[in-house]
Amino acid sequence: MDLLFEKSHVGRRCSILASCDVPSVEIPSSYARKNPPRLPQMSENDISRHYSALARRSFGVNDGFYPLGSCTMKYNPKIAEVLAGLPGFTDIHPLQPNHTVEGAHEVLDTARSYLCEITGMEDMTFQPSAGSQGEFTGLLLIKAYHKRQGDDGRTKIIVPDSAHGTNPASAAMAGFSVVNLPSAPDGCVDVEALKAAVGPDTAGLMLTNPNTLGIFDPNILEITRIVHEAGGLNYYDGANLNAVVGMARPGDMGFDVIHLNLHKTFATPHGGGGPGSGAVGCKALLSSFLPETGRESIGRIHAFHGNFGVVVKALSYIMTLGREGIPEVARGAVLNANYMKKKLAGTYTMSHPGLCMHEFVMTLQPEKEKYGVTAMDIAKSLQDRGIHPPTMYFPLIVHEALMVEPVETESLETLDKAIADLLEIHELAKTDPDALHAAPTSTSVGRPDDVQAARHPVVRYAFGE
Amino acid sequence: MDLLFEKSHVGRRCSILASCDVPSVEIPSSYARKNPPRLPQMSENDISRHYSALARRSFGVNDGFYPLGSCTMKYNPKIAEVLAGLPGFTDIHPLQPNHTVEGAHEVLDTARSYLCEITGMEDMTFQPSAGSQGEFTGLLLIKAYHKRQGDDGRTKIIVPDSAHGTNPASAAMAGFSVVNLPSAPDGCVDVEALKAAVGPDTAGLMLTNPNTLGIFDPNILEITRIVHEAGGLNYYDGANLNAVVGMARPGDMGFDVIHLNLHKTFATPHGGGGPGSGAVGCKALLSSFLPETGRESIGRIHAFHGNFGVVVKALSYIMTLGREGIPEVARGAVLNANYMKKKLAGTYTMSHPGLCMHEFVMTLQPEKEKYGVTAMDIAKSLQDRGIHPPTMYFPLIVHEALMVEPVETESLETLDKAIADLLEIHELAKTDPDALHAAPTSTSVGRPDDVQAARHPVVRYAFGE
Amino acid sequence: MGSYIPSTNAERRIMLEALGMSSVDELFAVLPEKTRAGELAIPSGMGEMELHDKVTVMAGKNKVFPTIFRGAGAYRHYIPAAVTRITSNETFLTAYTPYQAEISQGILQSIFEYQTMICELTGMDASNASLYDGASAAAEAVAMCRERKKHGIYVSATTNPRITETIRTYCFGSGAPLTIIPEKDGRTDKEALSAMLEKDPQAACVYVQQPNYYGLLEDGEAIAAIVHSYGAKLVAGVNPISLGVYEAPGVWGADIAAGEGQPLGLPLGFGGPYLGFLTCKAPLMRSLPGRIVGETTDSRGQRAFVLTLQAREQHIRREKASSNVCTNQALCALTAAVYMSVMGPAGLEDVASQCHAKARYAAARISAIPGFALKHSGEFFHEFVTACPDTEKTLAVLESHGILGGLPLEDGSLLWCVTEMIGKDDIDRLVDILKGEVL
Amino acid sequence: MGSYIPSTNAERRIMLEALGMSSVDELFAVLPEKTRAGELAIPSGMGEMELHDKVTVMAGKNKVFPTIFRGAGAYRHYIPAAVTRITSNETFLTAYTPYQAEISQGILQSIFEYQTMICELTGMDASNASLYDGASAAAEAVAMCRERKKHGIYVSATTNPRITETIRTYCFGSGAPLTIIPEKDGRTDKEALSAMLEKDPQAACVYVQQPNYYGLLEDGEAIAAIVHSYGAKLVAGVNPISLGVYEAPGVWGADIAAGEGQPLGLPLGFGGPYLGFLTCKAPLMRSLPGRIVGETTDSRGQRAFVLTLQAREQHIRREKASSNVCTNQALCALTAAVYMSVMGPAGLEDVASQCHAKARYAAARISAIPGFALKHSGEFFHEFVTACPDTEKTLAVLESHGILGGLPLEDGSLLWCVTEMIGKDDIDRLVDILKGEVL
Repeated sequence: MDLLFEKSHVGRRCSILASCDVPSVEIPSSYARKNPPRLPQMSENDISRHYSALARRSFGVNDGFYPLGSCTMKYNPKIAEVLAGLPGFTDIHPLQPNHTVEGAHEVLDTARSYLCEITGMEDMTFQPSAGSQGEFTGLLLIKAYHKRQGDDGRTKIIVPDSAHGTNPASAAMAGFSVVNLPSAPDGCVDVEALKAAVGPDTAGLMLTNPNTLGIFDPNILEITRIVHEAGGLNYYDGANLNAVVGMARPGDMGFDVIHLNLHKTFATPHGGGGPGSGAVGCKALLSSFLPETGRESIGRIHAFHGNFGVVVKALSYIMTLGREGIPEVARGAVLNANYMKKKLAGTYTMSHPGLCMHEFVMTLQPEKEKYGVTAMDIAKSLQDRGIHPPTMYFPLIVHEALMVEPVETESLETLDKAIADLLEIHELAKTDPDALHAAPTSTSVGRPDDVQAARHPVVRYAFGE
Repeated sequence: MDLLFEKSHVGRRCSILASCDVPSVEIPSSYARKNPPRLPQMSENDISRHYSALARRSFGVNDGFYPLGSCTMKYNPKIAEVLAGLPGFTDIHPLQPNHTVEGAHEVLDTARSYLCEITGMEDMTFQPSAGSQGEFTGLLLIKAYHKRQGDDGRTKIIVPDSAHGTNPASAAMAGFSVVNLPSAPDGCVDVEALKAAVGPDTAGLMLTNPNTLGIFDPNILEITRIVHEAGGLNYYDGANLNAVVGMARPGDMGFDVIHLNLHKTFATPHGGGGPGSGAVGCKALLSSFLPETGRESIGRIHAFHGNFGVVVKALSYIMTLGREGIPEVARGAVLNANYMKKKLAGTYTMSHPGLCMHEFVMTLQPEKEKYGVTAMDIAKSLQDRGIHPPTMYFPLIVHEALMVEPVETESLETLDKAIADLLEIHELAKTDPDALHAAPTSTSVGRPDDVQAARHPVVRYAFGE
Repeated sequence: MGSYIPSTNAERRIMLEALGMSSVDELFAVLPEKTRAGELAIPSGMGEMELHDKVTVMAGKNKVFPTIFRGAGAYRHYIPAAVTRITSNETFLTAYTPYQAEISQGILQSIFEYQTMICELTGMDASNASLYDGASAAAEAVAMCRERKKHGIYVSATTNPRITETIRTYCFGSGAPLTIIPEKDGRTDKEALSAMLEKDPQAACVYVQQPNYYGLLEDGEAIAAIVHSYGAKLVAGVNPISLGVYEAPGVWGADIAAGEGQPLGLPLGFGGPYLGFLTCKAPLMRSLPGRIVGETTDSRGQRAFVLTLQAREQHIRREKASSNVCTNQALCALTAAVYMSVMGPAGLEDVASQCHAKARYAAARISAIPGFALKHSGEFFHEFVTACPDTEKTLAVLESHGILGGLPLEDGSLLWCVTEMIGKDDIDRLVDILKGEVL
Repeated sequence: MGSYIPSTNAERRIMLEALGMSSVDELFAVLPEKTRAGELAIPSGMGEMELHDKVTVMAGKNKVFPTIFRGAGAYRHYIPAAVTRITSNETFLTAYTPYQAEISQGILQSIFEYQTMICELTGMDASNASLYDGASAAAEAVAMCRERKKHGIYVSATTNPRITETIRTYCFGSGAPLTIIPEKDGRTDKEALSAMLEKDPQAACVYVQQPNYYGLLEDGEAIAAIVHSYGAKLVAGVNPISLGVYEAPGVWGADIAAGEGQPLGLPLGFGGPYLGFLTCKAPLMRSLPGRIVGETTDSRGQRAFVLTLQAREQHIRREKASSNVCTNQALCALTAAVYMSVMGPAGLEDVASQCHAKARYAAARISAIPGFALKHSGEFFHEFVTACPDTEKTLAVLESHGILGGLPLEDGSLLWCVTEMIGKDDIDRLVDILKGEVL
């Protein structure tokens, strides 16, 4: 399909602005632009058709089942879009005087209060725009805390090897060195290894619980105690909160700081990769270091108040579900995941047997060895069946991993259909592996050449130069 | 694809209403419903996905070229939707006191004034909801006029055989008998035949100009004069107004009453078959008979003020184009049509040679005879090339007709692409007619069995009864 | 000037060259001089930003009442966000009537589903793809009943006068005689009806609105029995929301049910676009005006949907067609279908029950105020009529509080409407204002 | 309570049976007692209608100013209807990051087009897929410049303080030393800059905002020459609209350009979601943080787009990654791309020219009022600083007229902003009010 630039025709345009009603003023030549940017020159009709075609070549939650592990692709309520689009929210300047934005502060204060109650935290900032920025912010809170204590030797953050790559990357950005903690055979934290790892240089531990294998760490209270006793703080990566939201509170597990992905657990849309919101909650001991509000603030992480519009949507979701509905989210998510896991376990190999929380990881290593069929092949075959593939090749500690998170907003028949598809694909792996290697066949493009893309990067259109 | 009812699960629902805050009251059993309607029981996620899938199985102007003859499928500006959606328009009750809806009356008055100027009329009603209702209304004006004159013998409406079927149907609804007027060989009104047809029983003439062959009748002044001299009135079917809008005014051609399809010439969206608006304009002699406003009104044709929201969109369009832009519409539409006709004329047979106005008609009769390829085959083959087919088998006076209306909002490259596709298809008609008989192949369904549908009509889901 | 024309001057020259012309105006040489328009006396065009400002100013001149106690054919109900968002899809918005079935299955299926749901609501066998509004649907419904020797049309005096007037206009076209059946205590006078039909062997149909204009429930079953005993057909004009709790007209004996679909998810919108629905029993199916979608199979043996029964239609039958309707209100029908899907049977019942309960509460409280006595007794849905000591003053006072009061009727009474959008506190506030500032 | 969970009790029982369980809570047996939540102390849930009411009331507590003379990092521009309508497409809204290229070509292509347009605006070779906002984009841009022996960060005092504060926070993380370059007459003090770099062989980069916080144009070319002469990199923080008329930073010598993309079609929205953009010259491409879309070919030989250069990213490099950014602001980048397509080069130039001309007119008129003298001289874009006799009173009076006045700076002056949304009459009215009610 042609690019906008290939559809551009010199002289075409849309009619938007009124003519200028003050005298025009020339730009001094020393500052003036010599060559205009080669933006597309198109009619509104052509632009509209272009993006309609792009939308048809994309796949949203509205287009089908999206069991993308660790991403919590749940249904995004339509009412949230309507409410976040109210002019009282969209048309206010971030630097308006406070008495003219009381409603906006009510949104932030209410969301803060509800989310603190849900997570067991005591304060919260909405400045971080996504999970990664939330992690960075949370780690800076830990850094500021130790600094305030005069405890300059605490330079290390312990991160389990099952963690998302963002955790060590965030720790590095925050100036910590990273201690990688190997998992125990059951996929959980190796408590003895943790004991050995902590010490006077421990700034803190970052943990996802349930972890990326979908397992809730049964030793969680001991783990957070070990870190606390060593003088460190505990950071809860909220990426997997959907598994326990309303059922268990990270604050009660012994965590001191947490980031939330409002675009996961709290149902705000992912937008093809953002905007999200990485709200950071903390216990009182870290409150004074928070961005914007804290007395000894670590400083600003966003020019204004974070992704405010996303907070409106998340608040709408929480208000809708309420105290009865929030725990039902976790119940539904965990039930769906276990049902799917159970139905697939006789055919596919699970990374870890038994019950899981909101997601589970399958390994295609046996199929790769026996039939030459990889996790990639399974994933691409699902595309042809109208299902968004699970997360591939993660967590790194599982070979040929497929990480499946069915979420609570999916119905039994959707799960049954996906189970049937996966079983059928598994049968094909034995009888016709080439059919799986050839997948997908129903999409506008086939498998792309990633190596070529990275070796000879073309990251912008070249205008026939 | 499953129907909503096949996706329904007992007990599922969306959470919309608040609980009732007054005491509940039982419905007396003599009035109470015994069996609830079997509406779908679904989650919002399932409903959202259902309609996303239906949209993907449909084709709008945003999805590609739509040269559907006589339908004027032009681009529908996005700003019109935004403006018609302003709460000041959507949230007002049609029976609010006048002083609280001055803005709405300003919309109607302004649209009336501009459209009267554009058409050369002196008054207008927006009550009719579509062209057909406009025709009915316009004919009742003629009827009321003759009645007022005490001229009870004027019972006949003259309609050329090239007219849309709606014209004779509307005339019949209005209680007239229809005189079918055969076209002259050039496709225009046979002036001599018209002279012979008119008489003291002539209530009026209905004419589309340019006609459904895309030809502007060069004798138009004589035609309307003949009818006037015979004591009849002239009705202008505005379906083809796009060809001359801003360039020639029906009022100046001698017409006394006109209906407009705001959803054609004035760019309001067709909505998959409505809502449109069939505004009716008239000369002063008919003004007193108009619905709502007239002193001797023919009565009401709509419970309120017609499709008001559509009028907001049409007015937005007129205000955007203004006095300079409106004639450019006709210029662009006629240029596009003639360009396409010229490029195709060496290969396809045109119903009438030479210049056309905004549309032209091809006959596939030669191809049918030589290669067994029909207008239907050509049309369905265009579907596979991402083009909405032209109108098929109309007008009835042309065999194997394809009626092509490219409209002014289409670009040269869109026309060139369609021309190339049509030429390629024509080549296939000679070399591989079966490929055309098999079309379409890229759509979710193939050609449907219309005969079965009509013989054994299934017009609602049967709930497995 | 704004423009949506893509062609640049250079491109226009290319096209003109292909035609061997030097100016676009040569294409208009056929226009007689006398018909050529000079410069139009309308303002210059403008860019989108200026347009936005100007039209927003117009919209701002309308008063949006936060609290509305007025219905009379247009009802303010809650419109779920899913309804608005789903129906604003560009493809649904900009598609044409689904003539080309293969690339229009989505729209065809949505209409088939609409037809099914409307049939379910009304207890009927067949529905068309929709009509323009409730009033014209009533008129078309009446027109369906005419037979060779039967053309007398009877309309109850308890019908919304705007609907009666529309039926009358259609009768002016067809020449069918229209007679009004008198009312008695706010309901159709059944004895008068019997007497009228007794005298008229050419009676084609009787139109009765349920709930009627005053919000009252008619005795549908008894009326149906009378009408059928004289060989005429019964057309019921029904409020679709009321069918969440009241018996379907197909069950109590109507042959045809028509109505205004606006309450099913369409905004008040100053009266339009709205949605006429029209359903009937099986024997009348081929008399239905407008489009109808039917199920069939495609060349590959799959289920497919098409526009069907086109033999009735004007582009084939021309002056012999049963109606001249071509386009309908497809996008409005889609809206109603999404609304009914979102509400489901339980939700629709809930809306109807809340309307019913709140109207009872309001009627009791308002009618307890001196001078505001209830005009009728017996079952009513969500509208009712009370006396009013001074309608002009009452409505002006309410307006100053952001309340649109009941509709003033000719006799100085007020026709109130209460939907689920009205809270108990709104009613209590209304009563306080009536007591405190009107009396 | 509202819910988006489809499963009915019966379906839940089927699933539990498959698991051999009788209650969902058995699945949570692993949770230690001490971690189990009791009933949450938040209100009960509610249906959509009640939610709509409650949140609408909150929105109503914010004052929407019809006339806005305030910028300082957030700018009110006209947003064409096409931008809003196109980007509200459900698929664009609800898709995830396009990991699965085959079913995500639409989103990938839209990002590739965004990257191209942003490169064109800034005169650069490479862009990432977007960042969170202008402030974090600035901080990430600065972080890109650090090399083994070069980590000194210099930020001009003429930078928006909110951006400087954000860079400072990132430096708190990395430990990089941050130094503020003093200003002179409202512009970066070039002599001081030279002197500072002269003394610091470890200087990694200099950050300069263009136009700067006061709206003034910096002498970019001269600054670039100084910075490069000391072997450091120049990061330009730019306003994208201004690039419709001002020379691109890639042309006048910046190595990296970052900025806030909000002016490109995003509403003010109380500060977010906004859009950070980040572009650079080719040699720095592999240091870009965040996602990048690249062109390649697919298994069928067609052009295809993919997320590329992932070797930089944290899910592969973990603690050695150049940044921790995963998601970005894809929907906001899409919005900017649609905006730039609708405006085109001519439209963007028009917006910028109008901002420029109107700001000149406003500055001349306001500064002619006694007490409101212009603080700086020389070229400025659409913001400027004037003195103000009494900021509190001035802003209160303007507010009472529905006008959001300039932003009060620490020294009691006001930072005004004028965009194409302001008409001559708005400026004249402002001046009348300042003269009539403030003085």
